[in-house]
Amino acid sequence: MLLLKELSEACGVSGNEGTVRQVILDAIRDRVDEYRTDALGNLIALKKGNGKTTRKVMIAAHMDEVGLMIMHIEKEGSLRFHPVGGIDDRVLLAKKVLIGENKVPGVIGAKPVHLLEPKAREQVVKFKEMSIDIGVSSKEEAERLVKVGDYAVFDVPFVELGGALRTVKGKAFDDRAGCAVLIELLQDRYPVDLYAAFTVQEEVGLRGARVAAYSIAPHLAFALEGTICDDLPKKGDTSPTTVLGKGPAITIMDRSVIADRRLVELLIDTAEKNGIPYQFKQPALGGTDAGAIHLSREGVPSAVVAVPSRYIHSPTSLLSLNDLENTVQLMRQTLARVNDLDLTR
Amino acid sequence: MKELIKELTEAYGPSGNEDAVRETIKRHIAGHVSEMRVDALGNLIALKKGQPQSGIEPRKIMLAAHMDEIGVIVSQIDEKGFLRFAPVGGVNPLTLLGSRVIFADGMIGVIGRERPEKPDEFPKIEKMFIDVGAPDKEHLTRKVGDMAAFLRPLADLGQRLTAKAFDDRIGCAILVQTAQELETTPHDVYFVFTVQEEVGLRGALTSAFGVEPDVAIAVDITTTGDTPEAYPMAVSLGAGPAIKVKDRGMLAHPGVKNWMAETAERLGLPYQFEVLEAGTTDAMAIQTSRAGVAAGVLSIPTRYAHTPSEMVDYNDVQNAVKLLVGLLSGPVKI
Amino acid sequence: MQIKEFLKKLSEASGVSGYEAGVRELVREEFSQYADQIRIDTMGNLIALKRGEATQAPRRSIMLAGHMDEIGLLVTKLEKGFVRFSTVGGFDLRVLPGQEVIVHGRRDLPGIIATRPPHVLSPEEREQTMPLDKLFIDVGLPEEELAQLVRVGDVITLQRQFTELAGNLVAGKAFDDRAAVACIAYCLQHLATMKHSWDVYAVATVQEEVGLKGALTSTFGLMPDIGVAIDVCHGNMLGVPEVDTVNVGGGPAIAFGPNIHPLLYARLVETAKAFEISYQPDPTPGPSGTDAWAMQVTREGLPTALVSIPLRYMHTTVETLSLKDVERAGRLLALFIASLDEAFAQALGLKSE
Amino acid sequence: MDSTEKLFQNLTEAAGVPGYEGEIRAVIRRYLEPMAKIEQDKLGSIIGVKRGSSDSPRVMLAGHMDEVGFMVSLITDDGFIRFVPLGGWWNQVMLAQRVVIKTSAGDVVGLLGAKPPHLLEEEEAKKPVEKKDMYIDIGATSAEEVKACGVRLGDPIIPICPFTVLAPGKTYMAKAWDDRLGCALFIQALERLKDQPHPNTIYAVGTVQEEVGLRGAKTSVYNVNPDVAIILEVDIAGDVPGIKPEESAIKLGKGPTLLLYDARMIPNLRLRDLVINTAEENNIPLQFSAMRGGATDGGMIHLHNEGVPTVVLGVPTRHIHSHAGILHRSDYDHALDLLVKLLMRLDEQTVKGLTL
Repeated sequence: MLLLKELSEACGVSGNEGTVRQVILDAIRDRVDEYRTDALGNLIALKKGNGKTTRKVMIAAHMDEVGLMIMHIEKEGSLRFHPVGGIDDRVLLAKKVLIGENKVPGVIGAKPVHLLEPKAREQVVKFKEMSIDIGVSSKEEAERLVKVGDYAVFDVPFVELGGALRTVKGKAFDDRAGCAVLIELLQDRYPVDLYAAFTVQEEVGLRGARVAAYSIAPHLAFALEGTICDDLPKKGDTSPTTVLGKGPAITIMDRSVIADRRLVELLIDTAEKNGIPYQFKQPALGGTDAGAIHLSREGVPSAVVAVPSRYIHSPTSLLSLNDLENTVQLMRQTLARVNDLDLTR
Repeated sequence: MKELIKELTEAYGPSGNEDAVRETIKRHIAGHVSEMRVDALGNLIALKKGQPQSGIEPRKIMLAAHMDEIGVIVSQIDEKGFLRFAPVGGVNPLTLLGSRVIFADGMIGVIGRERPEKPDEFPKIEKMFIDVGAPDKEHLTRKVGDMAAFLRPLADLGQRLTAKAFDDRIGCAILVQTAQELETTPHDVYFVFTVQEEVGLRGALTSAFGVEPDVAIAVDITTTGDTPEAYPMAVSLGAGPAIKVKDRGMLAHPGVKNWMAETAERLGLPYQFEVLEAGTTDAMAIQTSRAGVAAGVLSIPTRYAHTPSEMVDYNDVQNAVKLLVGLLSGPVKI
Repeated sequence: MQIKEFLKKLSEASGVSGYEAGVRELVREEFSQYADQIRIDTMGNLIALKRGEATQAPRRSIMLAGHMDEIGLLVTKLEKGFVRFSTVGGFDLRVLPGQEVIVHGRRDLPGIIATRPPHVLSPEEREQTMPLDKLFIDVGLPEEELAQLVRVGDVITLQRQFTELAGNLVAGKAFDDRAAVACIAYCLQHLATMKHSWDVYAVATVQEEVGLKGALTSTFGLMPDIGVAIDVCHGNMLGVPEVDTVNVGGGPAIAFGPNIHPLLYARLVETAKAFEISYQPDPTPGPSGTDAWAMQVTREGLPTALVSIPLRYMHTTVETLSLKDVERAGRLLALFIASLDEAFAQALGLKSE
Repeated sequence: MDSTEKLFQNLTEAAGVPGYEGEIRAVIRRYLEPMAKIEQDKLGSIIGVKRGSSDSPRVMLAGHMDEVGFMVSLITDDGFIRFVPLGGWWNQVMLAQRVVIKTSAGDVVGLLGAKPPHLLEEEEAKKPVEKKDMYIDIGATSAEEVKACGVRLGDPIIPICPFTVLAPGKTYMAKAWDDRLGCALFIQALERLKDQPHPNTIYAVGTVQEEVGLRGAKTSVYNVNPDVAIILEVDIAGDVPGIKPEESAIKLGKGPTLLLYDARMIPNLRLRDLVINTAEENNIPLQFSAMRGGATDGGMIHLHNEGVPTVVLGVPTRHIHSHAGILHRSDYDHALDLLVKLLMRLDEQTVKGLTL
């Protein structure tokens, strides 16, 4: 829980996950039997099983978050940028960001609304038309603080909102929520060899998970996600992707994977036996590391369990600690049974 | 062979739910292959071991046809028991209106549509729903995530056949028939019936990694340019199986392409070259498996692809089998 | 080797994705002068090995990848004595009308890409880009003769004339990415005069333009310790904002971002600075769209870098670059390779089996 | 290459945009000099006079020397060149082509820059690039460098397209068929008539500035003051996919064409019939064409004085007004035969008869 705060506030845009990796490493070092970092920066830890185990189970959560990269510094010192990972242009305007190692603060600006033609006000401002203002007046001045290629993240502190759902708000719950769950899971031993893969570059194409899965070569795998939760009141008969507080969301099919039915059944059965709330994620939306993992080598039966989280891929997201804890519970109980699951066809 | 084709096309098997198709195929090839296995994703991999023949270098050949078909998946269920759905694979909304769909357990539903704001409005899948005739949500046994496929029996038009899911059950039928007709071969031939092609060539990717073939031929459908005002394309129904040169996803290995063309000419079988602007096949995934595979495609010209009424020419199908048998009986020249 | 002459030969050769045999022979000829071993893999990649001097294990290797395929056209249909075609690789259809081509049928047939003349077009039609199905190739043959010489699936290359411009700039087709192949050749030539302990795999890859396929498979086969892709990037030109381009003649662009291992970037920059080779930083926030993107995630992954040659009018028949940049990139790579040692391998955390 | 192909090569590869016909004029002069007395009007049109057995009638053969091209209009600070078109160019066939700038310091090669597809907005790719947004890149990095290469405002620019014999050996690809082909016709007509007595005096005229408004025709016709005129031009071949017969029924390889009307002229009907009969009697294939838009030098010439009986003989050509056009040798040969036969018949009697 406190760790979620630390994870959420750490900066780890795709390709630059070092800080997050460090936070996680400090947390798990004493809980695991082995760990290593691979060529792309994945942190892969092994928690050996209780001796008589036969199966390798991979659980992936990605460390990276969407963010910005500084592309160009204009003569008058404003910074042109490019999104890293999928960010909706509409959420960028007038946001506070932190740039580079030294977390130089800046604000994303564009032409003030007063100067816009009525028609232009209707339209979304494209990121190419925006720039970051760090309060300097010349290129030289700017170059003393930032350099082309620096990564930038949204400046959003972690806050507890409380309430029955024990909601918290912060950035990058996609997928620091998953990281938090995975770190929790590493406290126990299970009747399987558990390979915890904290992956990189999920937001730019599931790239970390792909190489991690290849080197681990697991018998089956789970991806832990902070997933879309679109449960706001809206017109028409369209039910939510997931609902906040209704428990972990189990994926049946998204754009990247059709979850292994046997694993899905195991998850459902486990949830019901243990009275853990669960929900289905609305099919055909989004993609996760499981998309890369299940296609590794000769194929890996895979499933996805996610913590519902509102407003992901925008500066601030929101989740319920109940959902987070229930996700830990569900995974714990499932891992206890997964070695006996019949995978023959 | 028409019986086999009918049985296969009418089987239920949207992507990820290929079990029924797989069982049917197992039944038909049992006894004609040396061994069978099903991999982690559900691909059926059947090996016909080669008999060494003097002067012929034995190769590892993979033939691939996908078992899955396009369909729909239940995304939400409203209070009145109507099922909202999302597409599985490339589904054209126009083909859904008035269609019937069937679920794994045999439940049948019809597809309805919200009243469009404009009468000529292009139908959107978000504005459609499945009606299985349930009075309300309580009396409904369906759940979110259930998949359904088109319901449409095969019709024998004589020279030509029409049915749903010729993409790619016709390929499956051709592989099955080939496995049955091929007495001996100098090569180790892997008949691979893949899963989840329609959602991204997924089964082919993993099975190719497992099989590690030297040469691969995917057998799938291609569109034609022989219907009124069609996009300019040289392929037409009945002019023989099509040997692929290129599609959206891949360029066929020139060696494999020529090997197929020369064999067809040697056997006096009709064939045509195919350049497809859209779509791709399992061969794309197989081609880049491991350190690379010499991959080609044998296509069956098919009209109205991805609709509930696809159409093929029976001669093209039989000639495809003859060509495959011919290819597998002789040396691999690439 | 003279970069200009070699690049001219490469540029004027034919090698559309999937049909690289023609250009591959030229590359083999050139590479074999510096390589200890040379072979062609299943996909058609040309792989040349130049051994390093290292004596004790572990034996390290670096892979250089530049693709030799070019975008081109393919015959889809013969109609009334004209050739209908499809594209291989990403074209801007607007540059096609009026271009000279060579249709590689039973024999090579010169022709031009044509469309209905403006005289008979409606004002609206004149205001739209001609879609692919409104374009065709005219080789001046009557229907019957055409059918004898050309078949569906025959390859078509665009105008192959290599042109020298002012200021050491040259223009031609397929500099993307034959310039990189020339650059690698120059690098090998340069290396022959130096000591280097790592093995060097110089790979001219195939089918990059249709999905980085050659790099994907060749990297899987070789599994080097590190990989460097050499490609082209957008040079400054009218009507394109500065932020999207680097300067032609300003030196090779060294990329960094998710696709690039930070230590490789750092070492390349140090090398450039140490030997006063002018270079340009090239921030690459997402997919680099080059062979490096495929190499990085092969098997359990490997550290990758990307060096690019600034180029104007990419994917047209008048791609324009500075020979100086090609030479600089070649020197930079040679010096970079010579600098590779076990200490660096350790810093990268490379396994030592 | 036979002598005709050599002639085609020399004529089509020479430069000569409207107002800058010096180079092509020199080529034509070289060919005419051995056969005819050379004159020139004050706008630059070249006139080769060949007397037959009689001074009259005065027969004018007109083909224009100028070709469509461009002119340097601006040099940007970073060394790119903006231009204006000379003659009717279609913007859709211009991108990524090679050109030569004819400067006082010699030829400078350049190319028409085109934005890479990678950098195109989806909408952008749907619209053709406007001529005003195009530019030429000669590899310079500054205005100074460009000037150093000798490039100055107003320098003419021509396409690069070497004369190419296409696969069948019977079709040729080149730039500027419009109207170097006409020039080739009057040159070879005179060659054929070298030692044949023809009942008239022929004025073979290579006119200037046709592409910008039939200007050379207006001036040269005063100099010649003809009794009858034959305009030698290219005609739009309509045998390409997508052209309907009503738009153009002309086909390559089916013989020369006779223009029934265009925007600026209706031919003299008796002369028209004479052409048709001559063709039939000598079984030379002949096609008929009609242009709603467009015009030829005839538009000026037939209005000279009290009027001059005029026809336009055409040779079908594909893809005119672009970098490269294609025509068929047999059409040209037939056109030449027809022209020569015609010249043999145009005696005083016949010509008078045209206007009685």
